[in-house]
Amino acid sequence: MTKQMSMKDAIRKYVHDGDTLYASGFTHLIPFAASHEIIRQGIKDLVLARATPDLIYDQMVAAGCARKVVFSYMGNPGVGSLRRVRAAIEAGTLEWEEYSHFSMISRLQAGASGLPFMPMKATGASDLADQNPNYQKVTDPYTGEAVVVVPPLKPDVAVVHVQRADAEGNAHVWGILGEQRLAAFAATRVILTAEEIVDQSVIRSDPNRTLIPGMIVDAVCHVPYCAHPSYTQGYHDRDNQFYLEWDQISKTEESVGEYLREWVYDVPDRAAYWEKLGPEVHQRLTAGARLSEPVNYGDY
Amino acid sequence: MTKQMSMKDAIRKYVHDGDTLYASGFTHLIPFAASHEIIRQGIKDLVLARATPDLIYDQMVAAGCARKVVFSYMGNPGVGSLRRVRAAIEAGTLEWEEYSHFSMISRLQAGASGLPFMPMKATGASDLADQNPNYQKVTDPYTGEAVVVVPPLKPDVAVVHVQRADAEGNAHVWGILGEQRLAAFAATRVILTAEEIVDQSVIRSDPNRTLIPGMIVDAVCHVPYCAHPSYTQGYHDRDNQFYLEWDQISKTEESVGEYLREWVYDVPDRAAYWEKLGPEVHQRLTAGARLSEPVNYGDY
Amino acid sequence: MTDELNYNPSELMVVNAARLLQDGDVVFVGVGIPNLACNLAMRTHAPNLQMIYEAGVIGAQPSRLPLSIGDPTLVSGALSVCSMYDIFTLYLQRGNVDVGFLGGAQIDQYGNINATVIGDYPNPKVRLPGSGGSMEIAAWANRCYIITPHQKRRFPARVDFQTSIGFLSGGDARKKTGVRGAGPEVIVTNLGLMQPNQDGELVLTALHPGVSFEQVQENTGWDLKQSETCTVTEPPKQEELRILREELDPGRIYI
Amino acid sequence: MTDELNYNPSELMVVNAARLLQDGDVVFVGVGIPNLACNLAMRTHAPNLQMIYEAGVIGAQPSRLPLSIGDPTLVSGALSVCSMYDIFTLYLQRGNVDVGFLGGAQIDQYGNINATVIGDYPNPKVRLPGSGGSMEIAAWANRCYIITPHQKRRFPARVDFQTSIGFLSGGDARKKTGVRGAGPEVIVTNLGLMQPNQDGELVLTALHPGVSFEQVQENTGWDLKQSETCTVTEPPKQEELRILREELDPGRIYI
Repeated sequence: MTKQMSMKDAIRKYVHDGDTLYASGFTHLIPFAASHEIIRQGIKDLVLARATPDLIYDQMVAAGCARKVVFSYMGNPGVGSLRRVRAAIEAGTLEWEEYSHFSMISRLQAGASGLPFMPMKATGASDLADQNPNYQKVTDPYTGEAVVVVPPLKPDVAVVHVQRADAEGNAHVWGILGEQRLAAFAATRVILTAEEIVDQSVIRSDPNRTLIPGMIVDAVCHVPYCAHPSYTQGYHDRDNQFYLEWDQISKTEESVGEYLREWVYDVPDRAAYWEKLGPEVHQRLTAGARLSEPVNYGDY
Repeated sequence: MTKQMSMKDAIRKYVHDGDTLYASGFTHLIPFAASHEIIRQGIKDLVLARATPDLIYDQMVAAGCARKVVFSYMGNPGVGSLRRVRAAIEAGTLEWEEYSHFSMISRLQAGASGLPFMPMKATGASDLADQNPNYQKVTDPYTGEAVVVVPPLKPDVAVVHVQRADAEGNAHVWGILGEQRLAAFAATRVILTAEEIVDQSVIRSDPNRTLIPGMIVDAVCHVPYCAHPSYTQGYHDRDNQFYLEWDQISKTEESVGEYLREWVYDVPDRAAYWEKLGPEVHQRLTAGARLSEPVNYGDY
Repeated sequence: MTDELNYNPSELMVVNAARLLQDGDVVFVGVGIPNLACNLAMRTHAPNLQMIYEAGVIGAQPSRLPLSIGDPTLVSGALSVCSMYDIFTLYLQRGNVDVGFLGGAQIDQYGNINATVIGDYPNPKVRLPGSGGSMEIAAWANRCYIITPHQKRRFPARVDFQTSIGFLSGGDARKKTGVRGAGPEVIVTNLGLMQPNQDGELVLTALHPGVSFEQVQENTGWDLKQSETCTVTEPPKQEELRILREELDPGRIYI
Repeated sequence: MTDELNYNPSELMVVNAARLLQDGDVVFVGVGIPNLACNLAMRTHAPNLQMIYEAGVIGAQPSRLPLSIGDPTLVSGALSVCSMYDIFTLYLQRGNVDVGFLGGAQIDQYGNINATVIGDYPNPKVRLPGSGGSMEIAAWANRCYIITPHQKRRFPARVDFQTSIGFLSGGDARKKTGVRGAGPEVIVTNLGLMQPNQDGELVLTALHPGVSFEQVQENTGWDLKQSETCTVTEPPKQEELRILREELDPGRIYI
């Protein structure tokens, strides 16, 4: 059964004030189009969880959607500081909960696996654990040593962008996988955005590539270029120039306000956004072809 | 640097009396050629770990290679009983250590991840845990409830069969993945057998398909049809007829002895074994073509 | 009409099991009878049922009858294939599986299953295959079904070894363990259907056409209760039998 | 010969870091200076070095200079790509990583690193990016290197916050925590090299050409000891500089 709907409908139906949101994708496939729609719909009090808040949460925090961030690295990747989140934390207007990358991902692994916690080897570093009561210890019954554990993270809603999916939400993903699959399995509701909607026969031609099964997906949205200014492997490049520009834009509330007005509030959807970026950007972000060697599954 | 060598050399160099061996592959890619070479080399006192001992360990137990089996399902899949392992256990001549599938695989996950244990949700079933002291409990610090845990399994040597690999051991695998990748990462030494040795550019054309990296591999052996009578997806079919025949062969020590003489001891290697199977079997096990749709990684 | 005689015990069990499945169910399944039941349900009232195999295959579309749970025909054209650890964690333990099929050498009065040993564990009289995935399926699938021939030795009052649990000693014993699934819901045999009552005890809730309660009692190792609402199952329909015989198992391997 | 003047501080650090890497090393790396050091080593004495990125990329062969750890050029043509959970478990936690590169706003006398806050954690004066992967890299890579400009504010006697550990308070404090890796082995700065002594205290073990001990002490926040065997590093070679400038970073983005 098809789950295809517009991004507008998917956000309206599945993202609510106060939800814990995991917009997934580690540097790759970050679903900016979804965050822009959330900003446009004025959704409030969200708990924004992501290993790297990245520009996507910097914009949502600036737009007033968030009450709290949960993260493990708060930077503008390859550029520097994540100014809006940082300013809000330093000003005391935004709650936060902090982990290392591995403990953040372990929380998702526990959530996705239905486990009450995940163990981690000792790191010797205790300052963060002293500040965050979610870090606990259990005694290893085999050696008697203390083992650090973290509890499951189960977002209310995860947004996952993929290269290609069928209308039921069975999705092929390649390139950097990050924590995307775990976020989908850990979450209660899943909004899938896809660069291409394909016939199910394409998905079935390579079942090992299907990392997200339709059975856990609630909405399927066809959103080309959803990930800009991040990227979609094989479809378009990362807009490094914009990541640099954001470092300037995000310096003041005023310039962020202008950006949001021009590129979010005054733009109806991702198609209009992409169109507005114009041919120079389209040209600059084009990815040439470099195809995988096919494999034979065999006709049995 | 190439790690390619003959199966004979790989077994001689990396499998020793008393080792814990994990011949991996859940129903698929079972490396029978490696077990036959181990039998020919007269290696003794092995601890044979596999979720499903399958015919591969039935033959090794019959040949006197094993002191113990570690398993979670001891049957001839789709046929019935695994007669030689069962007879040895009932006669008290073979030690055993038993798990459920999930606890067996969780042990590999712990071993592969460098973790001291893996937790599992309660199953309510305690009879097996009462018999196997490796099942322990820890207290969930978040809820106070008891959680079952199992310790890591770290085999001395794992044998892993794959569809295609380069000479350094970077390997593409597709079809049923079972516990293969975990066995490789959990083991101290890894012998990789491959249906095809390909140029590294083939591997690099689809990095998401590379489940086993060369850095954990010790020996790479080019062994077409390594998995018969199990199968290699896309290369040849499962020999269901032989699984039925083994049910007869394995009824007596005599008929097993005859089988081992004819098909293991008197055969120098897998090429001769395959040749000896003859054209009728080759024909019957042929797999037609059913190719995956390629994906574009992009030329960046 | 002599329709009700025109089928064998295996067909009868497959048809009755298929009818328990709902459209949209995600079913953890093995080969043989449960696999046929799923495929029959998909071709009749449950087109959106999805099968999961413990080997890691989701949404298989086999073009021939699979002869083992690792048959390559289950992989070619499947929706997704993942590792065994993923299947047991992301799907089963996480709660994404609606239905599990179970089987074993013994099933007792409270739906507990023995697939491990007859006799003493350290010195077994008969060494059975062991749990495989059943310990976890019995605990974590939302609901479970058992399909088995009705024989006295298969239905003892207490199993020799609890490989996977039903309702343990009855009452709230199962609930107290904290397992997520609801436990065995229906036991389908060649004589009828058994279901747990409020106390978790298996009682007869349906007889197949032409079968008497006494016949079932004779083949059951405890004092079997009959539900007040005990019914007679509808015999297999010609269309169900046609699909089974012509489409699903024309070689009559399992039926 | 005026070779020793013909390079800038970044080039000096890259070259000295590259020389620490061994052929066959598996290196957990980020973009920027550490990435350049690895690529320089691969093009000189360590052709079999393998880079791992925390995003899940193994054996990248980028055809352009990567500008973020998630640059698509790292993926196309890589040996393997896996999930982040796999990278941190199967590779790093399991012990498959030889070398980790670390950095931070502060590094103290015992090699502990602060990348979290300046000031008080609940009410930070400066909120830094946080751990990312460095808490685990510092603990689990077999050995670690730190590359950083030598400034007094970067080298306080004690860090405000221990994001990732060096030798804690020194002595056997690190060993007692049970972490698997050996800890920071060399700190490469624009003035020289520091290494832990027996007690885990960072001492000066090499000066770059033309740098005096006093200069280093002035830029270090504790009473710096000089190793008895303190040497002077070999200046960058023309070939090393050529590779850096012409092949690896022709746009001079990091150097």
